[in-house]
Amino acid sequence: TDGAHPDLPTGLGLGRAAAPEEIAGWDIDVRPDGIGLPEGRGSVLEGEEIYVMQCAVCHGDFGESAGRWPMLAGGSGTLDSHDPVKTVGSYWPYASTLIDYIYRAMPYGNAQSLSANELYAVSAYVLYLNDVILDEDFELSHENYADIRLENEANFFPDDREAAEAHFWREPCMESCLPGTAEITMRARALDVTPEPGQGPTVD
Amino acid sequence: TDGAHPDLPTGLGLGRAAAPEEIAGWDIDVRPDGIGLPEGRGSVLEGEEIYVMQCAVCHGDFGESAGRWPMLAGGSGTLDSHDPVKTVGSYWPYASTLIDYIYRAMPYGNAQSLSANELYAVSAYVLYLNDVILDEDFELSHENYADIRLENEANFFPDDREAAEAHFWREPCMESCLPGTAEITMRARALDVTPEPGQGPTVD
Amino acid sequence: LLGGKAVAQTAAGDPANLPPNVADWSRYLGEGVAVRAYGRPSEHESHVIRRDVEWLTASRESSVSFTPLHELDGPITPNGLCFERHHGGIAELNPQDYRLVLHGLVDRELVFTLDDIKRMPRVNRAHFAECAANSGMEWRGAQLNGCQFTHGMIHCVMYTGVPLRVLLAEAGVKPTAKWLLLEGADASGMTRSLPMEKALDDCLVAYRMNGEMLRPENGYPVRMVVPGWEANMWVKWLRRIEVGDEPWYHREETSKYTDLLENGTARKFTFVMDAKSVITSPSPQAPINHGRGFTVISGLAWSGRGAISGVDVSLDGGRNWRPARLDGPVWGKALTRFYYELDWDGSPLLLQSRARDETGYVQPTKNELRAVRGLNSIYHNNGIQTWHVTAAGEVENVEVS
Amino acid sequence: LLGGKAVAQTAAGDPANLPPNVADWSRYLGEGVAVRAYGRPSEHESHVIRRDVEWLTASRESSVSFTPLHELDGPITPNGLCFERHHGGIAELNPQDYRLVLHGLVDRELVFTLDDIKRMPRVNRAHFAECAANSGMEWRGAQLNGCQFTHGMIHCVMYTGVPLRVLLAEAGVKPTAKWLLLEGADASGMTRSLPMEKALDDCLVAYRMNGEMLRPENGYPVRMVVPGWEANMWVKWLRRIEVGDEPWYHREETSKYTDLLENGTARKFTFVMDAKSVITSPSPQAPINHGRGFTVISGLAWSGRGAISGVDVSLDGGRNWRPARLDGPVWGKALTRFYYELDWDGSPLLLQSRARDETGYVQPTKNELRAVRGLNSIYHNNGIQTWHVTAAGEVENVEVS
Ligand code: HEC
Ligand code: HEC
Ligand SMILES: [Ca+2]
Ligand SMILES: [Ca+2]
Ligand SMILES: [Ca+2]
Ligand SMILES: [Ca+2]
Ligand SMILES: [Ca+2]
Ligand SMILES: [Ca+2]
Ligand SMILES: [Co+2]
Ligand SMILES: [Co+2]
Repeated sequence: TDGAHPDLPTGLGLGRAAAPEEIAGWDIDVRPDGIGLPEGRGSVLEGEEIYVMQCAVCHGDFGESAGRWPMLAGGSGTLDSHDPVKTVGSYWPYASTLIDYIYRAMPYGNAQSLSANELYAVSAYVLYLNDVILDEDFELSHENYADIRLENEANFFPDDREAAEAHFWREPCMESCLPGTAEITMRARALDVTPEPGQGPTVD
Repeated sequence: TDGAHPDLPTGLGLGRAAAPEEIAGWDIDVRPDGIGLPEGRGSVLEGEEIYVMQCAVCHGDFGESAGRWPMLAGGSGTLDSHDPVKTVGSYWPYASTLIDYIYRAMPYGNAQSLSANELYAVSAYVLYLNDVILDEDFELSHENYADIRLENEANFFPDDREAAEAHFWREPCMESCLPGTAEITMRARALDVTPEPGQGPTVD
Repeated sequence: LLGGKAVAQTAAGDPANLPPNVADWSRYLGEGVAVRAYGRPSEHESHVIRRDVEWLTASRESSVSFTPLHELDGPITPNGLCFERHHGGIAELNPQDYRLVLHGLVDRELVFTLDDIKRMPRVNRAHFAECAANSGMEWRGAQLNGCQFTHGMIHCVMYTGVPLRVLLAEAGVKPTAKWLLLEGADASGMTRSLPMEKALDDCLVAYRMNGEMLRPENGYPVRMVVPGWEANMWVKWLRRIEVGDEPWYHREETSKYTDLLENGTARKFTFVMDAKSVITSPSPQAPINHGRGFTVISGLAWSGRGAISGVDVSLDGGRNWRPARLDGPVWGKALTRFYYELDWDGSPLLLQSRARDETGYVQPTKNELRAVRGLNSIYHNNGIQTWHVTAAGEVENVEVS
Repeated sequence: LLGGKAVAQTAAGDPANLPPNVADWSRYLGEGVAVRAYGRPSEHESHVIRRDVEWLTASRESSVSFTPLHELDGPITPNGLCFERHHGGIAELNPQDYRLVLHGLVDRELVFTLDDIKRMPRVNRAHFAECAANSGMEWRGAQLNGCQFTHGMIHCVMYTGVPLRVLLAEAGVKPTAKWLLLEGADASGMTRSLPMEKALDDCLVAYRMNGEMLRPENGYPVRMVVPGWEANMWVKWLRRIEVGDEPWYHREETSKYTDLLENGTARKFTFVMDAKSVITSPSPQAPINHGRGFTVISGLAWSGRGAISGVDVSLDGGRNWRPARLDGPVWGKALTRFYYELDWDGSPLLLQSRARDETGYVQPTKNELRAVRGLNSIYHNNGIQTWHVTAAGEVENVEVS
């Protein structure tokens, strides 16, 4: 009576049919293949206006971040360095993610407020800040979405810990497991000392 | 790792020695054999004065109870009736219980405030109200405590459910376990209807 | 689909928040982290509370407030809803001033601070604590209309505590020792006598419930835990343990907590809580609002003698029984959750549950109990509970033939 | 006696309350029952709270507050102290307006009210919920001085919920369905893709924690529970489940919760939480105040792959190990409490614990992890934690060779 769930009754007839128009108002997700994209269009220049008014205060005029808010652009080619910078352009695999996320979560404090056209415009602008879109006259829409490809798309692979970390499945060593006496190599930070910006750990 | 407790270390050397004078201040219990009785004495008449001042407001001038507070006297011979009345005199097995309880818990709101002499006096008075002590000049003390016997002492016996209720250990009946159709024989009381005094259930 | 189409959903709801509309909580930032340094339930759950029944006792300081069983599920009681049973109100101890004196027939008379106790080896065990007076109001018939009131002097939490035997070993128990006196620091100076065999078995000197320190109303900072035995023995605000050779026959084990039989004699030392169960939903405070069709009958079962081995449910006032499904952990001397899934056809029901424990004990009917104990034993009413469910889904506490 | 006489007890305490004196709480009536209709901890426990670290995030609405692990014991986390991790603050849903939309590659697209969900068959299971970012601040070395901060993005409660497979069966899943999208109703519109196989295994649509309804900060009224997998997938304030044939690659499973390796590639879909443990006492916030002698080393272990099979403790920074004692329930994909009882001779210690799970996995050192993953993978830091204990009993978060 613990562990695996028992076989439970099905075909209960609970819930009621959801009408398509009900679903449509919540069905806001966008997939990498473009399914779910709303109908609409917006240019980089139109996006700049929106970005300046609604986004730059936190993300910086060039997506470089303001204060402690997140960075949106930059870091291309840094992923294999000691200090990788992960942004929309340097790290994200798909542009659909950007369009989906901006709509459901941004601007922070007024989510799901952008129209479809505004969404395409400001997404285009963020891609422009990331040098994914180069032409400021470019107009992004549900029709040309598939043309947008991000540089890091191919660099994700599924969890391989069971193979790559197979050596963690092992007999536990009980004696003389490491050489010599243990030496302390690092000590903790005092919690009430605020680190310099960019110096301390952060929560992701 | 559930169920029975594991063998745990002992001889830990925790806690410190308790000095006898420390213990004495908290060692207030009285046993039926008289061990623990404080030194002191008090008469029924002295007890009446204390009782009138500190106890009667709740327990009634004659221990008959005031309002909803408990009864202290009465009910002798009623234990095998439909409405048994259980008081100090009709039900309690030992007078030590009375002396112990009054000191540790009464008066309600000022526990452990009676001196040893006051304790014997008011205990004597409660016993007088219960016709256990008949002479109003009687003086109860640690010396004559053993003379006090209560009428119900012999009528307690240890838990015999495993024998007297052995028939509850049985194969569970699953079908036709009671005759005929079930009829409702009683329905609940509405909770927001306050019953007449003495009419409703109480919590013991 | 069972029994026809699904019933129309609960009415109401603000259309502005329902699909396809987007609620404000999906747009605007909510409260940040650590604003609630110690959390509390949603305001929408403010009806889920302990309740007392004012006229049951003379004063609130010697009284009970009941666990809202009808509003809970699973085997664990959340800390804020554990029933209270006080005899002198809540003692609010300062932990710095907490002391436990252990003396009497021991080699070393000791006093412990809370830090000493928290330093000791400990275990974690979930146990029910049921007052022997639970359901006591129901001896003479169906009385209180709700399982919170008929059965709510019970809770089950995960205790952290020191096995009493460890504490006693620190003092060194003398061979003549047979009984302990447990004494509380509250205004009632609560005392109970505990047999040595039980003390050395599974008793805990406990200080945590579900991970955090005991609540003041549950004995903060230290209480005794006496698994499977009546909760009055689980002395709260524990200040003293005396080791002796005889029971003390104090007020709570003579005037109270003895079970008067019809012939005027009374059982003493009725420590163990017999196997018992109750259906918590449906119940008078939890009527069936959804109409016919799929219905989960949910309840709790427990035994002071060990683990629950099974629970049966009857729909016809005890004529016929079907086994219910035990769910989640089945611990010894703890609450066990059971379910019975039913396609309700809307006809009136006389619902009952019947617990069976690992010793082979089967929960008796109230009539069977009364036949042995009469009507005035007050305590240990573990009789089968009947709920009458009407076609409208209303539920009432009843007794049946 | 071990190691010499017992150390002197904690100083202080008001003599008026200490034996032989009788405290006021033993004389005067305390508060009555049901005054606290919903209970709260003693004021003397007001230091036991969730805490955040202000400079760790840009705002409190997208941030974390940590479970005070050093102040708890046993396997269960009490509801008021369960860590928070929000991305748009707490969504305060009105249960009347709660709806769960289930649509996509199903035979029947459905919407459920809360009453519908509470009507369904359910189970009770205790599971840990650990954010994959737990200990993430510690990848580059010892950073935060306290287990509340290094390991406090974790809790373990008894959930009551409907198996997700039951809900999916109501809708009828089409054969082409391979993934679900879970979406929350909070201001971040949190989404995660869930593989169908896991959905049909042990996921729960949960609404209770330790018996009562979920707290607002933990997803009231409904959240997903994905046993053993990273807590970000346990979408709170669950409003929608879409059944599809491909993962959605949304922001939390691309920008976040992917694990960057040294060569610039990144693991995606790293769902399961590897076996892990931490000593909660002694720890930086819980120094050894009692000096030499009997000392209990206490901690927690858990694995997303099943049950903990054992925990080992080292006193010398991982050179030599001894098995600890598992205590209380050992559930799969839940917190397990362990203890190691020690006669401390007062010499400095480099304390470590190492979890082992039923699959044979043994918790690695941070160096072993970094050798595989580099320094920038952020998530899934399940490396062995080292605490340096000084002769004075102070404890510090360190790394060792
Ligand atoms: C008041 C501050 C604020 C404003 C205004 C704001 N954002 Fe954000 N944005 C944030 C925060 C905070 C996050 C990270 C949230 C989290 O991780 O939970 C974020 C995250 C993002 C991300 C994801 C970054 C990543 O690497 O994962 C994008 C893209 C983004 N914002 C775009 C926008 C756009 C476009 C606008 C304007 C339409 C906007 N933001 C307005 C605060 C802001
Ligand atoms: C303000 C009310 C009040 C006052 C004053 C008071 N009592 Fe009580 N007494 C109670 C209550 C209430 C109880 C029951 C407490 C419980 O069961 O927890 C009780 C119980 C008792 C009992 C036990 C009765 C039984 O059958 O178990 C005795 C004996 C007693 N009181 C004696 C005294 C004496 C002697 C005094 C005065 C020195 C006194 N009381 C003053 C309220 C009061
Ligand atoms: Ca969709
Ligand atoms: Ca540019
Ligand atoms: Ca004594
Ligand atoms: Ca008389
Ligand atoms: Ca009253
Ligand atoms: Ca901040
Ligand atoms: Co009893
Ligand atoms: Co992951």
